[in-house]
Amino acid sequence: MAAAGAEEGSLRELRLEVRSFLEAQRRAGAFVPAVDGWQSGIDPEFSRALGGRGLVGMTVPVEYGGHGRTQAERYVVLEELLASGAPVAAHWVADRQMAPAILKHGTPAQRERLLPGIAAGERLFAIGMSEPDAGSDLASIRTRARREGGGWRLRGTKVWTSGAHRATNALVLARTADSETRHAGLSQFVVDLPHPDIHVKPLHTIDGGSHFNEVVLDDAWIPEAALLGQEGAGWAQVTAELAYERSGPERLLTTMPLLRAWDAARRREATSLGPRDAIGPVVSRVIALREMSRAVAEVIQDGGDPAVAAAMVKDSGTLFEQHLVDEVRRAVDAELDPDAAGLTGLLAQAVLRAPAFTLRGGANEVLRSIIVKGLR
Amino acid sequence: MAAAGAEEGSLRELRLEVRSFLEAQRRAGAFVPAVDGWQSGIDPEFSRALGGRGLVGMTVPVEYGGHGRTQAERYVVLEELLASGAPVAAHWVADRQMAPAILKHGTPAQRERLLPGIAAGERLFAIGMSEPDAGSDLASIRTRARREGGGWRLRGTKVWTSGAHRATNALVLARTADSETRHAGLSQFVVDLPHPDIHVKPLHTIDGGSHFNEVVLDDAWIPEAALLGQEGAGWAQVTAELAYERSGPERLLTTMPLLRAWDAARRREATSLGPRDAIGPVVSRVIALREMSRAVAEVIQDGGDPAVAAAMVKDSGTLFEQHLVDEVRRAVDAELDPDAAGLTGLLAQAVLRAPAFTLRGGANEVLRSIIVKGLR
Amino acid sequence: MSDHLLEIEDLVLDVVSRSDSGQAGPAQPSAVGEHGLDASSWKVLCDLGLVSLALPESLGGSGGGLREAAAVVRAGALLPMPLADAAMLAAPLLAAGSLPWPGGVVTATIAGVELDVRVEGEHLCLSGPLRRVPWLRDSDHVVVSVAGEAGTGGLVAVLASPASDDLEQGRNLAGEPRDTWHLEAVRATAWAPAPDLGPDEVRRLAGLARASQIAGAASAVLSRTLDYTRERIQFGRPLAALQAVQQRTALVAGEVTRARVVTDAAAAALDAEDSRAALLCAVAACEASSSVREVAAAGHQLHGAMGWTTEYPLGRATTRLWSWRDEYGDETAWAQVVAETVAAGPDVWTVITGSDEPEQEGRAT
Amino acid sequence: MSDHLLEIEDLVLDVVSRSDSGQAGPAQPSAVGEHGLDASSWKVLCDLGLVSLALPESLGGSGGGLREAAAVVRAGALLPMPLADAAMLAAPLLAAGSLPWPGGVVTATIAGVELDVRVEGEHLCLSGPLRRVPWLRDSDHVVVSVAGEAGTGGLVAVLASPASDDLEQGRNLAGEPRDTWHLEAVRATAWAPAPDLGPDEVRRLAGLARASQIAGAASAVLSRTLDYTRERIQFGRPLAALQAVQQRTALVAGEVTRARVVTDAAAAALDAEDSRAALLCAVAACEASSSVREVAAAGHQLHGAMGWTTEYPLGRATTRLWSWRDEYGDETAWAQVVAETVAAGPDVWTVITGSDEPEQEGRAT
Repeated sequence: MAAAGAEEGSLRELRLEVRSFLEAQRRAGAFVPAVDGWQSGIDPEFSRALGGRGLVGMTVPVEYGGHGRTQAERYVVLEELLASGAPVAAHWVADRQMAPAILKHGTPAQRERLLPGIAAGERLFAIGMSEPDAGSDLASIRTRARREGGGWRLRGTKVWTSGAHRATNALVLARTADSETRHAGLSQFVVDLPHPDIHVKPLHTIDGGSHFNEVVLDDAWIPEAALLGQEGAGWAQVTAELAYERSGPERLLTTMPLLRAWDAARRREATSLGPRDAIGPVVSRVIALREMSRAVAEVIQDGGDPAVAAAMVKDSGTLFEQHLVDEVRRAVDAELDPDAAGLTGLLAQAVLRAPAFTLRGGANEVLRSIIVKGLR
Repeated sequence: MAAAGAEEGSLRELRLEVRSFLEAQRRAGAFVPAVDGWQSGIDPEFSRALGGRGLVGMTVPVEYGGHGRTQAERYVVLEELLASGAPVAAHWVADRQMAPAILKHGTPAQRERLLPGIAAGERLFAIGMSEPDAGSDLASIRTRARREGGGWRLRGTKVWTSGAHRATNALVLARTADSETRHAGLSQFVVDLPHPDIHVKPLHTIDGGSHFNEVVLDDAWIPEAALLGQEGAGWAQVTAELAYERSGPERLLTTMPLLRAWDAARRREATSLGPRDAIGPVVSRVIALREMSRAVAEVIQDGGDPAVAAAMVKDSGTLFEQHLVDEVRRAVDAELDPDAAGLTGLLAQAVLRAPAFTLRGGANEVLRSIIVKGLR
Repeated sequence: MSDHLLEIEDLVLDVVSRSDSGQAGPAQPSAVGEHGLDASSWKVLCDLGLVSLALPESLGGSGGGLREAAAVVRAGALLPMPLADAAMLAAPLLAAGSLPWPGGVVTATIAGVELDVRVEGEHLCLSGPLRRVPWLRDSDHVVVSVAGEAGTGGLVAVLASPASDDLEQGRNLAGEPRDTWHLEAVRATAWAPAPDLGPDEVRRLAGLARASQIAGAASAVLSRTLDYTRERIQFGRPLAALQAVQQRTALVAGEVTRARVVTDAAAAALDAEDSRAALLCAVAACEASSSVREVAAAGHQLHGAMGWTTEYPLGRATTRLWSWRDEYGDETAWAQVVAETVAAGPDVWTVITGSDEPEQEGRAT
Repeated sequence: MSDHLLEIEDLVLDVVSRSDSGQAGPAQPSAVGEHGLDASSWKVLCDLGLVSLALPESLGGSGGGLREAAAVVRAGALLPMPLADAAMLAAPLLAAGSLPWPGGVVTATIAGVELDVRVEGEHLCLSGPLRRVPWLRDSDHVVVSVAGEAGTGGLVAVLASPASDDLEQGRNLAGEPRDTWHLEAVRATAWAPAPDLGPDEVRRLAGLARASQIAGAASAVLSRTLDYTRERIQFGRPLAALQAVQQRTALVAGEVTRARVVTDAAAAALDAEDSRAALLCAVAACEASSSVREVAAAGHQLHGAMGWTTEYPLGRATTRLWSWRDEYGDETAWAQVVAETVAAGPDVWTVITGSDEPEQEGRAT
């Protein structure tokens, strides 16, 4: 791990530049800060604006429309996006896991076709992984892809597919061969949306949103070029992607806009510190978790295997995200009103969304199994 | 459950009488309040004094030297003993589980021989249940009793046998027959101590004490009359006893002397309340747990099966006992000194003893299995 | 729990099971959306005398106590109606003023200092806001508690609910109506002084009402979670066979039991006019509110993503729990009441046991 | 963790494995009883230059930094000796005063306000108590930090340790010596002003020293627990095969990793004279202290009764954890330092990221 501490000049400049931009956008009414903006805040226009400023696909090579910047630079930008509560869900998944997956497993044609749009913030990827009877047990998926007419035909049902109703693409995990070992015979496909035989039904959630979908693949035909990576290697590819998915700053900063709003309210009201100010332990914890997350980011940058460390960051980080909500709630004397503006409304939103934090990207109990198996 | 609230006159009088007695004893130097006095505080003289006042074997019938009082009266006395931090370990186990077990399973001769001494506070019973390789898995015990010379010969090793080094008796669970089902073929024996072929070796614990022992039964002969209850029914008898063992007020009041000392220090120092006084949640929780414990006591009084509720009280109660220690520690600004008097010393003692609270009488994880299996 | 309480709970559970809206109801469009009041279940409960248990028969009540009322509220916690507000706040308020049960759908609220109250001849005239009144848009009457001067007993007023147009509609996290009504010289349909009921007593009743609802909804979360984890197969076994699931479920059961026992104890103490009643109410409110975090979190965690959708009725219980724990004071506020009670007593153990020391001697250890 | 830190840890672990007293040592008579200092391991560590890493070579140190010293302290946390006090407090204090390493067994302490210090010609003369000095009875020298007036830099004094008879022996929960010395006009063997080192800085060093020890001992608890649960058979399977055991072990691993990462980050920031160093030290102390509760509780719970005996070395680690978390401030005290840092900054996110706002504009949401 490099010496942790204040950022070097260039990183700090980047951070402050992004922060000013976001602050200006907020003041201009381009967005209202929300918790969980990376999952719940789909705003294609905002994502395109970020793409236009070079803040999406930052580590993608320039030849594919990216910006060839470092993971450290990307990390700084992600943090500022999360902490501002900006609506970044329209490009988040594409930027986080599709770009590296396509760079790693994609054909030159796939790279040329998909990466520039991702870097422009114009591609919204939905991930079709979970199924109605699979839950955390991904190896038991039943969606099938069979060869037909120089391509594939997909049949099955996916659930908890975030953003599918507005997606330009879906990444679908399907069984391409029967196998003795349940992890074999799976493959990944990049599917263009909308598609006449792919039906997207929204799932309404208790926060009043419908970020999730049920996606029915009704014998949908896709061309051969949709296969991502090696036929039958889907499980290994998914597993590698999960480490990216779990290690990012969004696994601890989802509720940071709430902490900032609380902090702002305290300053406005000049709340006295008291001998056991509740903000102290919260800030201490997030600083510590941030150091853990940055350590994992460095492992990734150096090409190491971050699976266990990433699971640990996500387990601790998402528990912290929920804990923060409860601390703010107990510090603020108000009935939670989902229609209120400002801190109370943000708090209501956070309470309703918090259950998802420790479920998505692998339930925390599953993460802990990964952790304990990886110890020594 | 009967209407909960203030006690009726007679119970309150009994409570205040016992409280005054204990306060006078403490002032006279008969004891120094300690946490965990019911397990760690062996003082035969003090137990005899309590027996002399009719405060031991309270619910034992008068014909066996007891006092024929109600469970509610006994409960009040136990609470005051625990909250005072008095050394009551010399008679606690005999009073709690041996008296009811002997009343239920004992022969008339056993009752006459053992109960009067128990009620006088003069019998210290050690419970020989756990074994080196058994842990929480009691069915796997290997101590054997084989018939010989009109009695039995015991061979095996028991561990975590509280108070055995000073005990007048031990209750030994031993295998009397091989069996397909591991729970069958076990029997209980009441053994008089000391015994030439029973060797007691103290186990030193990190709190500086040696309350526990390893007990080696080296082909120790005991008479036929030592068998308690039915041959082969040991498992059922033990299981029934465990509900008594788990449901008492000692599963939530072990650290009450610490709360009282903290309270006293706060009053002396006139500690300001503050808007989030840490004593509030602690007192709220103990009052709630007390109501739960009293509800279980009533189930027992009414002859119901309290196994699940008792497990629940012990799980919640012992976690509270530990939680209380941590709350006091964080409220008190002091390095813990095991040699200090007063609050700091009591706190040091509590920190060192707390790990045992959630292990003895069935590890809490085991209790939770019992709870969840008994739901609906 | 004694037999007659269990009988009362069974009566209510029977109503719940026959309603479309209760615990076992079907999908709802959105947990934070609109819900209509279940008028038919309300009527059945009223006809059974279960809503006005805490009011004497002479006043049109059914002459039970708060303990019975709390049992009703626990069992009917998820019914969309102001059951707790009527049974555990309106009824004892009316009883304190010797006012009769007004009939229809009844809700209750505690007036804030902004409400101006004046006596004009025989009439009581009210002006100012009543904020976030539960189910006001669906109610026929609202029973209002008005504090007296300097902590003395205040008065109780019954108002006929206004037309919906006069309301500022609001809601809580569960979509339950919390409507604000700006009164302009509204006359009470009935009113009376309630000299024995100070503002602390009223707040205590309200806190216990919410605590009883929480105990009931928490119990529903436990039941659903048991059902779900026993039915749901993952990795080839029911979820309930997984030890991690068992451990967490057992912890939830402990929380649920504690909330139930302590709300029952507090209500019983109020009925008995026990000296510990005030403290036990604060404890009930504190413990019930503080149970919500683990109960709701575990319920959602054990249900997986399924439980987060409005198609599955878990959210109907958890969104209510998250709202109720803060209404009329959260666990922190009630814990502070407990702390103040400790400070006012001779020592902590005396406060816990509700016993008085024979003499007031300082305890040193 | 970079490679050279791992090499340093390996060096220390090699010493530990060859000592009778370190992490893998045999039974001890009582965890709260007396322990002798492990003089031979101390000598080996000194000869390897591992104790005085944070002191320049010109002053007899080995010229590393606090980051390397923290790695030594973590790896050697359970060795019975004032390793942390020497490596992470005495060495930087001496460096601040440009004083040479005094040799022998070195410990360190922060003087309280009761200590009277006066300069007499070239000499520094000290009177009053030094309280609960770690391992004083076994040390040759104690390095004392004395605060200056009103938060300015103070001075550093080196004292030759007194005869045992002059000490008031004390101990912590682990039986580690914490001795009080009432000085009567004792002359320092060396001393110097330390203008750059205010009392907050010194306390921060001491807090980070304990935090690093905690990180090391917590890691030892995790290792032992993994070993024990993998070896111990119950109900026919290793404990480690039980899901409840796995879940809790994973939580411990999270606590241990957080403590290690954050102590490393804080030490690195101090070495780099980074503007965030003060905050990171407070965070390290807060997080390490707050990790103790779960690490020690889980270690004991997963070991069962065995772990509570002095025959099994778990208690050697946990009793230290329970003592160290309170020494030089517990998690509550350090969290308050963090809260004050937040209050002093422009806004919380700027404080967290250690960035300055381009302009000081209030943030409203």
